[in-house]
Amino acid sequence: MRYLPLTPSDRQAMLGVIGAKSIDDLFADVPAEARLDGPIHGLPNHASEMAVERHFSNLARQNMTASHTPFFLGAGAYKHHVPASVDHIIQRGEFLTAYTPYQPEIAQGTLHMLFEFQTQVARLFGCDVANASMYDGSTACWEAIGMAGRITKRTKAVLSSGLHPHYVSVAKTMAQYTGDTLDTALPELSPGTDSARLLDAIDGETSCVVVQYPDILGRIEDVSAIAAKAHEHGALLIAVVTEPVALGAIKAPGEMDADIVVGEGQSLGVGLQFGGPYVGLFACKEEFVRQMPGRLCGETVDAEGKRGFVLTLSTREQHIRREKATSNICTNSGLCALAFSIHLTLLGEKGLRGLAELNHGLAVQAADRLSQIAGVELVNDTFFNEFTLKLPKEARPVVRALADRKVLGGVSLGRLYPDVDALANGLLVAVTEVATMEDVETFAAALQEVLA
Amino acid sequence: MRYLPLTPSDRQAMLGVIGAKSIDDLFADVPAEARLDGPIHGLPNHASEMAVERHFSNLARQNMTASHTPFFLGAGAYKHHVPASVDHIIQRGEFLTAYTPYQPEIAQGTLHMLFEFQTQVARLFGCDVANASMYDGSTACWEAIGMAGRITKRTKAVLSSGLHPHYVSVAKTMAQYTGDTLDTALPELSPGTDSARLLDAIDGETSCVVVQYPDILGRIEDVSAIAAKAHEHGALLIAVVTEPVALGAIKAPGEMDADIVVGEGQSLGVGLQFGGPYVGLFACKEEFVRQMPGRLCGETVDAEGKRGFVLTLSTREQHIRREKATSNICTNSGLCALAFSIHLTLLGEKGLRGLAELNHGLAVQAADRLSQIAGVELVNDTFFNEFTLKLPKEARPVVRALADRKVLGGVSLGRLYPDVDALANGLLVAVTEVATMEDVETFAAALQEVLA
Amino acid sequence: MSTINQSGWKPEMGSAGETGPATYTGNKALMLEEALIFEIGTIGTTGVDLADAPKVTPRLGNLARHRDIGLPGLSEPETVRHYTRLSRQNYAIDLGFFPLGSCTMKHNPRLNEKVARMEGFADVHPLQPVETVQGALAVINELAVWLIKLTGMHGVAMTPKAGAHGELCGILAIKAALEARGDPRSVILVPESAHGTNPATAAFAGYAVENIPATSEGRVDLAALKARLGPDVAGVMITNPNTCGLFERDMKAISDAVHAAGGYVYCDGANFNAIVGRVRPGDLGIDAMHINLHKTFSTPHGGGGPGSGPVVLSEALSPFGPIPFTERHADGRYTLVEEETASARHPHSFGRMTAFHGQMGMFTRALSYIMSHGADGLRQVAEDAVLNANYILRSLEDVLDAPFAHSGPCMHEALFSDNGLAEGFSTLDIAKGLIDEGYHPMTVYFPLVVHGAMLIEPTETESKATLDQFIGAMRSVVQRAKAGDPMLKSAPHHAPRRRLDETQAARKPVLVWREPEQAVAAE
Amino acid sequence: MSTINQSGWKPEMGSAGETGPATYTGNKALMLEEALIFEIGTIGTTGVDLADAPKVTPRLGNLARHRDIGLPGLSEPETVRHYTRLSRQNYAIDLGFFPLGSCTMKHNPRLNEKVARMEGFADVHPLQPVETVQGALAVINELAVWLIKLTGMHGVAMTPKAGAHGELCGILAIKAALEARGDPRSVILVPESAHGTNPATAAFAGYAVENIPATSEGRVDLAALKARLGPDVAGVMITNPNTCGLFERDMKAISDAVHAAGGYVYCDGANFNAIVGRVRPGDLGIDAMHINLHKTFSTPHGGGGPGSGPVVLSEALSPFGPIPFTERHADGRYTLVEEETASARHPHSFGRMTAFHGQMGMFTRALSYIMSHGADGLRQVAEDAVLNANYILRSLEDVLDAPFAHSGPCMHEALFSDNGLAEGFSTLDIAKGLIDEGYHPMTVYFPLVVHGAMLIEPTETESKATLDQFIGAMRSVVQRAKAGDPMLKSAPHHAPRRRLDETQAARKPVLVWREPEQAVAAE
Ligand SMILES: Cc1ncc(COP(=O)(O)O)c(C=O)c1O
Ligand SMILES: Cc1ncc(COP(=O)(O)O)c(C=O)c1O
Repeated sequence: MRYLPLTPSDRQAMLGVIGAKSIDDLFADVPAEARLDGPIHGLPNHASEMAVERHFSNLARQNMTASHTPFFLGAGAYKHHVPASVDHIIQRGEFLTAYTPYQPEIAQGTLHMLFEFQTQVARLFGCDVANASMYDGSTACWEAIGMAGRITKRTKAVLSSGLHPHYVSVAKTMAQYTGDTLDTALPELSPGTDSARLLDAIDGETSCVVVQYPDILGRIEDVSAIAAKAHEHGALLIAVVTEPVALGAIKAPGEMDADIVVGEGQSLGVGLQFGGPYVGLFACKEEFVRQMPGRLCGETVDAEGKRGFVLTLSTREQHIRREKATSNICTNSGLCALAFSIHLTLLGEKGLRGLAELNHGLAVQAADRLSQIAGVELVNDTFFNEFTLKLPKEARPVVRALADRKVLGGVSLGRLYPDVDALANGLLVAVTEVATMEDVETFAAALQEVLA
Repeated sequence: MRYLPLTPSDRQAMLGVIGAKSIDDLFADVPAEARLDGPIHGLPNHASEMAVERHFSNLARQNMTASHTPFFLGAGAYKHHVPASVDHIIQRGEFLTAYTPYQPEIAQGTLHMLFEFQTQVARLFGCDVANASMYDGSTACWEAIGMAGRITKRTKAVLSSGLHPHYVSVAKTMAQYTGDTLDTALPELSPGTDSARLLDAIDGETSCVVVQYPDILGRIEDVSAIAAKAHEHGALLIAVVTEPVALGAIKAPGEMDADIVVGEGQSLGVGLQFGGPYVGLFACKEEFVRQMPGRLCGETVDAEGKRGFVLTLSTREQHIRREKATSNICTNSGLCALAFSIHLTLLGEKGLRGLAELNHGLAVQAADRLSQIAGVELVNDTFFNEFTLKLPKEARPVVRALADRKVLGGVSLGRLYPDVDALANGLLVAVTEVATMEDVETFAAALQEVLA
Repeated sequence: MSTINQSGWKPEMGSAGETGPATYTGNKALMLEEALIFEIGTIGTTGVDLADAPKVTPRLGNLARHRDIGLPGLSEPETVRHYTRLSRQNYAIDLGFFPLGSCTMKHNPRLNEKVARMEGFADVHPLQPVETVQGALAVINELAVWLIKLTGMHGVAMTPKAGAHGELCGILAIKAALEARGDPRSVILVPESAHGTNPATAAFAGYAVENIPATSEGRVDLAALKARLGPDVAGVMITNPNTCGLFERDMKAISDAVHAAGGYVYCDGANFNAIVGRVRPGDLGIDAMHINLHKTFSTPHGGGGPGSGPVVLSEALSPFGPIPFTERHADGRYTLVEEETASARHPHSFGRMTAFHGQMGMFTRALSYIMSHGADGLRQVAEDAVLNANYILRSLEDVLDAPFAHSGPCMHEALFSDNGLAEGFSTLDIAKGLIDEGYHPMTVYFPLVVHGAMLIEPTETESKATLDQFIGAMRSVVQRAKAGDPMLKSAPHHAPRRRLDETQAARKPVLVWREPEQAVAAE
Repeated sequence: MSTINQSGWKPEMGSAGETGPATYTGNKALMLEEALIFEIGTIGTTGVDLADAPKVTPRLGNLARHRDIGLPGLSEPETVRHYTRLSRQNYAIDLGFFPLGSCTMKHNPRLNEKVARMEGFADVHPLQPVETVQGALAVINELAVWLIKLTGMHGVAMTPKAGAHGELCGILAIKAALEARGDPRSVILVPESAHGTNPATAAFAGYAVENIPATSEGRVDLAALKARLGPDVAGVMITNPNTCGLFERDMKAISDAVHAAGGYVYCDGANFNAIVGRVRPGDLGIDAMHINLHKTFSTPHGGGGPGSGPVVLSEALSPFGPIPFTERHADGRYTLVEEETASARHPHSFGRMTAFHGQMGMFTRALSYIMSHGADGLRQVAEDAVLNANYILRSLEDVLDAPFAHSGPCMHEALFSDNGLAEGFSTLDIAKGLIDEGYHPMTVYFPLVVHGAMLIEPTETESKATLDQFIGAMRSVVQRAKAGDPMLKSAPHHAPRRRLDETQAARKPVLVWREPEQAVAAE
C-alpha cells in the first residue's frame, strides 16, 4: 500500500524486538468477541490513485459549479475571486501539515501569521482584540452568546429577526441545554428591520442583543442606538458579520460600540466548498478578553531577547481549565484563517475598499435591472452586495426552474424558512465581482421566462 | 499593478538618490528615434487576475483533453497517470523559483536531486553516467550525433528508418550546417526493421549508427549485432528511447552495448502539455564523459568534510569554453528532470516493472481486439505499449472522423510522413494504464463505423 | 520602522554567538527573519488588480465608511515571499517525524488535496438546489456509509466541525434521549486521563463532571465505576484506546453496566486509528463516538485546523441526531433532510449544530484516503500504527520510565514519565532537545495522570529507519538529561527562536500589533 | 548504511562547533540532513499502487527484462518528505532577494502556474487533430502576436526551447539567408563581453568567431567593428542592453553598417526586460533576437530549466524560419504549418529544430504574465527594473569599484569589480558573505571584461525596503572584505554546507551513486 513504508521484513524484525510472535499478540487486550479476523466484509479493498481520482472526478462532474454558470447565491456564503497565490501558499507543507503550535520555537510561522490575522480581524471589525479563529460564523455566534452570559451572569439573549436562520437554529439547539432563553422573531419583507422590537426587549435580565450587519435580507442599519440601550441595562451588543467584504464599504460594528463582533470569514480566501470548512471570526473589547473562547496568540521575547510569538492566556482553555473552560473548542480553523489573512494582505485597505465598491456597484445595477421585471419588487432600501426580491409567486420552484435553465439564481427564503408563507415569495440575490453584466442579463431573461 | 512593489513615492525618492529628474533620464542612451513615448498602440492594458484566468479557461475548454476521452496517441509523447505528489513537490517555491545551482552551498536541494536523477537515468539506460538533462529527446538525439562526431572525428551518421521522423528532421536541420552527412531511410509497414540496411551501411567513415528502441512503429529488436559491427569499424551505437516505461519490461540499450543512450523523459512525471516542456535524457559510457553536452552534477565534500554536490566538469561548457564548448546548451530542463526523478522514485523498480507489465498487457489486448476489425491488420510481431495498424484506407481522415466521435484514436503515419503513399494507411496506436477496456471497445466500435 | 532591521530585534554585529557569527541582517543563510505585514505594508499598496466599479448612487444608507480600517497591503511578490519565509519557521509532518501523542500526525496524501480542489466540490454553494449538487451529496453519503460500517454503528451525524464539536453532538444526543424518556440526569463520569475537551463538553451541556478512578494499570476501574453508577448518572465519556495508549479491556462490561443503570456510553474516538479495521466500537456497546477525520483519516491539520468530527450513533441515539443529513433514494437520487423535512423524516432531532452541511472539504479528503486504503489497507493502518508504537516503547523503556509498560502491549502510542532525570531537568528539556535533533517533540504533560508525561505516537506512515534514528536520538537526549547537560537545559540552540517567555506573554498580553511609540520606533 | 546517520558524514557528538552544539542526528532543528534515495530506498518498495496487469502472452520478442535495473523506491510519505527536506536546502526567489545578473530572477506569479495546469492545456497531445486543439493553437498565436508587436519585428519562431536554442535558430536563419543568395560567409563577430552561448552557437553552426573590441565605456567600438566588416562576415551577435548593463547607443548605426556590408544582425535579447515597452528592437535594425520567456516574461526557471526562446525575425529572415508554426485564418480557425504544408506555405524554411511545437507550458505562463501587465504594465516593468538597478549602482559606487559608472545610467543591472578589496579577498568571498546574510549572490566573474565582475540585477519585483536592506548588508560585507575579516574568508557559516571542494569534484568525478565498499559501509 503506497502510504505504508513498513516492509514485511521490517515487521518481522520489529516484532522480534518487541518479543511478540505476531501482530495479533499486540491486540491481545481486545476481547476475543470483539476481534475481527479479517477485513470488514462488504467494503472494497485498496484502490490505485488513478481509480480514486476517477471516482471523484466523475462525482464532481455531476455538480453545477459556480464558475461556469451565472451565479447569484449568498445567504452567508459568497463567491469571490481568490488569487492563485493564496492556494499556493496554504499548500506549503509547513503550513498544511503542521499541528497546533504547541512548540513555539518551531512554529513561529503559524504563530506570526496568527498574530497578523488577529490584528487584521480586530481592525476590520473595529474591535480591540480578536482570537485565532472559531469553526465558522454560526458557532462563533453561539459562543458569543455564551460569553455574554458569563460576563453579565444573565441568561436572556435577544436575537434580531435579521440574524441568519441557521445561526438562530444553532443558538436554539444550544440554548435548549444551557438554559439560556432566546427572544427571537421572523423577518418581514420590508425595508426596515425590527430594531424597535429589540430596543423594547432589552431589560435588566438581558445578557445580550444579537444583530446581523448587513442582515439576512441584505439590509444595513445603524446599531448605535441598540448598543446604547443595551449598555444602559448592563447588556452587551453582539454584532454578526456574514460578509466581511461589506466592511470595505460600510462602518465596522465596533465603531458603533458593539462589544463582541463575530463573523464568517469564508468570503476572503476560503471559497464556497459546499459549506465548509469555513472560518469563524471572533473579536471583542479588550476588557472581555479573559472570557473569550478559543486560542489566542500573543507577542513575547525569546531567551536572546528576540521577538517571538506564543499561544497565551490558555488558562481559559479546555486543556488547562477542563470543565471550567470558556469553551470546549480545541481544533479551530487555522488553515482557513491563513487563507483569509493572505487574501486580506493581498487586498490591503486599498484593495478591500475597491472590491467592496465593485461589489456594491454591480449589485445596485443588478437590483435595478431585476426589479424592472413585471411583478418583481426590490424589498431593500439599503444593501451592500445582496438584496431581497419579492416575486409574484413562490420563489423555491422558481429557483429550481432557473437551475434547469443553467442559472443559479439566488437563495429562496422558502429554503431558509420552510413553513413561513409570508416569506415564500422572497428571493435573496447576491452579486459579487464574479458576476458580469451578461450574467445579470441572462438571469433577468431566464427569470422573466420562468415568471411568465 | 499587482506585481510591482514600488510606490510612486518610492520612485520619487529613488530618482532623488540617483540624481535623475525623471525616469526618462535613465533611458537617455536610447537614441531619440527609437524611444517610445507611451504604451505601444494596438495592445491592451493590464488586466485583473480574474479576467486573465477567464480568458484562459475559455481557451482551455476549446481543447479535447486526454483524460475525458478514450485516448490512444503516442508517437513520442505518452499519457501516464502522474501521482499528485509529483506536481505538489515541483511547485515548492524552493524548486520552482530557483536558478541553476551556481552557488552550491544554498542549492544542495537541486544538486542532490540531480545526482539522484543522473544515477536513475544511467541505471535505467544501462549506462555508466548520465547528465543533468537536455531540452527533449529530439535535441538530445542530435547532440548525441554531434558528440559521436567529436569522439570519432568522423561525420557520417547512419540513422535507422525506425527513428522518430521529427528526430530525423531535427538532425537533418543541424547536419545542413555542421557538415555531417546522414544516411536515412523511410520505414516500411512490416514486422521487421531495417537493421540489415544499417549493418551494410557501417564502414570506416561511419561516426555512429542511431536506432530507436522500441522504434517509431513500436517494434522491438535486439541491437547487439549493430553495436558489434559498429565497434568493429570504430563507430558508436546511439540508442534512442522515446518511451522509458518500456525499459521496465525489456532490456536496456546499454545492456546491448550501446555507447550513448538518449531519450525523451516526458512519460514519467511530466505529462503531455501539448509537446513541451519535456526532458531530454542523455547517458553514455564513462570513457566518453568529457565529450558530453550539458551540465553534470558531481559529489564532493565541504570545508567540514560533509558530503555535498556541485556542478562539475564545466570546462566542457559554453560559459567556460565558449566557442570550443561541447554544446551551446545553458538552460536545460531541470524542473522536468525533478518531476521525472520523483515519479521514478515513487515507482521504484517494483512499480516501474508493474507499470510496464500493465501497459504491455493492455496493449496486447487492444491490439488483438482492434485487429479483429475487418480490413485492419496488426503490423507488429513485437511491441511494448504501442503498435501499428494497417487500415484498409488512408488513416488521416479516419483519425479526424474518430475525433468527431470523441475518440482520440492514435496518430496517423500520414501526419508524420505526409507524402509517403506506402505509409498513408498506417495508424500508430498507444495503450497505457489510463486506457480502460471500455475505452478500447468504444475505440473499436467507432473505428468499425468509420471504416464501414 | 527601520528597513534595515525589520524583525523587531537588533542583531549585534561581529559577536560570534554560540550559534555562529551574527549577521548584519539577522538572517542566517536560509533561516530568514521576517517582519510583520504592519511593518512592511502600507494601506496604499495592493496585490490585487480590480476592474473599475460602475458609477452608481450608493444604497448604503448613512453608513458609508469614511475612517480608514488600517489594513496594510502588500504587492503579490512581497506577499508570496512573506508567507513563504514564515512557513520555513514551522516544523511539519512533511519535514520529519512528528510523534505528537493523541494528535496522530500521519502523512497527508496529496491526492486528497487534488480531489478536494476539483471545481465540482470546491466551487459549489451549500444552498444550491439539491438537483445541482448530486455529486457532492454522494460524497457525504458514501463517507457516511464507510464510517457506519467501519464502526459497526447504526447511524452517523456528519456535521460536527471537529472532535470537540462531535463530543458535544454525542452528549446532546444523550441528553435529548434522556429528556425524551422523561429522565433528565445530572452527572457525566469522565476519567482523569481524559482529554480536556471531554469535561469541558459535559460541563457546557450543563452536566456535573465527576472523575472515574483508574487502576494501577492505567485503565478504568470497573468496580469503582459500577459503584458510582446510579439514577443521577446520565452517562460516561471514555476514550478507547485511552490516552495512556491502552485498550480498555473492560469496555464491553463498562457499557453493559452503564446501560443497566440507565445511562449512555460516549466514546472519545480520537484514537480510533489504533483499531480501525480490527475492532468495531459498535461491538463494545457504545452509544456515540466522534471520529476526528483529521486524525484517523488523515485530513491535514493545517497548523490548528480545520478538522471534522462526525459522530457515529447507536440505534438508541440515532433518532436524536442533528440535521441536516443526506438520504439516498432507491433511484440513486440524493436529498437533504433539513429544517423543511426534519419534522416528518427526523422528528426527534435535537436540532442544528452549524450552518450548512459540515466540513465538505474534509469529507472529500477523508473519503479519498479511505478508498485508497480500502478495508484491507485500513486494517494494515491500525496494525502498523500499533507495531510502530510498541517498537518505540520496547526500545526506550530501559532508559525512560514507562509507567504502564507492564499493562500489556500499548496501542498506537507509548507513554513515558520524567522519573529518573537529573535534578532540575524535566520533560520540557527533553522536548527542546529533540527540537535541535530535527524532530517535533512528542505530546508533553498529557495525560495528567502521569508525572511529566511524554506521549509518543509514531503513526503507521513512518519507516523503521525513521524510528531507529529517532530512538537513537531520544536515547542520546535522555542520557544528557540524566547527566544534567547544561547545553540541553538551554536547548533549542538551532531553531528560529530560543525558548520563549510564556510568562511575560500571559502577564501583559499583546494580542494585536500596535504602532510602536515614537521613542521605540526611533531606536 | 547506518540508519542513525543517513547523510554520509559523521557529526561529532558534544563538540560545540562554531555554529552551535552538534547534534546526534546531524540535523539542526529545521535544517535537516537528508540521505540519497539509494541509501534509504529499496527495489522492493513502491509508492504507487497499480491495477493488476491482464495475463497475456508477451510480444516482447526475446528481449524481456530479467536483470534488475537497480531503481530504489520509496513509499509516498517517504517520497514527499525526502523532496521537501531537499527543497529546504535551496535558495529561491520566493525566499528572498536573488539579484543574479543577466538571469533576471523576478517574481513568478502563481496565476501562471494555475493557468498552465488547466486540463485543456496540460492534458492535450501535440499530435491531436488540429480541430481538437484550437484553444492551444490560439495561445501560441496570441503570444506570437504580442512578441511581434512588442519588438516591432516581422515574424517570430516559437519553437526554440531556450535562449541558446533561439540563438541557434537565428544564426541558422542567417546562414540559410546567405546561402539562399549564394553568398556563404565564414565569420561571426561577437563582443568579448558576450554570454558564452553566443560564441558557442556561432561555432556550432560552423562559423569562425572573432571578437569585437569594446570602448573604455563598455560598449561596442563602432569604428573598430566597421573596420572589420567585409565579404567574409556573415553577421554580428550583439547583446543589447549589453552584459555590462549598458544600452548600446550605436545599435542602429551598427545595424546599418553590418547591412551595408551584406551581413545580418543577431541581437541577444536576454536583457529585453530592461527595455520592453520603451524600445522596439525592430526600430534598431536588427534581424533576429531571441527572447528568454523565463527571464523577461517570468516563466519559472525551476533550478535550471525549462526555458523557452522564441526568436523574432526581420522581413529578410522570416522566410527562413523553422517549422512548425501556427496560422490564423479569416474565420478564426487555427492551423499548423508543418512538414506537410511547409513546401507550399513556407518553402525556404531551414527546417525543424525540435519535435512537436515548442514549450507550450511556457507559452501559457508567458502569455498570462503579458496579459496581466498589458502594454502599460510592461512599460512600467522596464522602468522599475532600470530604476532599481540605478538605485543600487548609485548606492554602492562609493564602496565598490563600478568600472562603467561614468558611461551613463545603467539599464537593468549594475556592474562592479573587485578592485580595492584586501589582499587575498575576492569577489567569491563577498558572494559567500552574502549567503550568510540571507541573499543569493549576484552573478560573479561574468562578464569576463571586468576583473572579479559582480553583476547585480534586482528586477522590478523588488521593493525599496528590500533594496535598502540589501545595500546595507552589501556595504557591511564589502567593508569586511576590505578589512580582511577572516570570518568572511571562511563564509558561509550558516548555510546547509560550508564551501564545497570543486577541485576534488572535477579531479575524480563521481557522477552517479555506487554501493559503498563494505569497508566504508561498515564504519
Ligand atoms: C483524545 C482527544 N479527544 C478529543 C480531542 C479534540 O478533538 P478536536 O481537536 O478535533 O476538537 C483530541 C484532539 O486534540 C484528542 O486528542
Ligand atoms: C546574455 C545571455 N544570453 C544567452 C543566455 C542563454 O539563455 P538560455 O539559458 O535560456 O539558453 C543567457 C542566460 O543564461 C544570457 O544571460
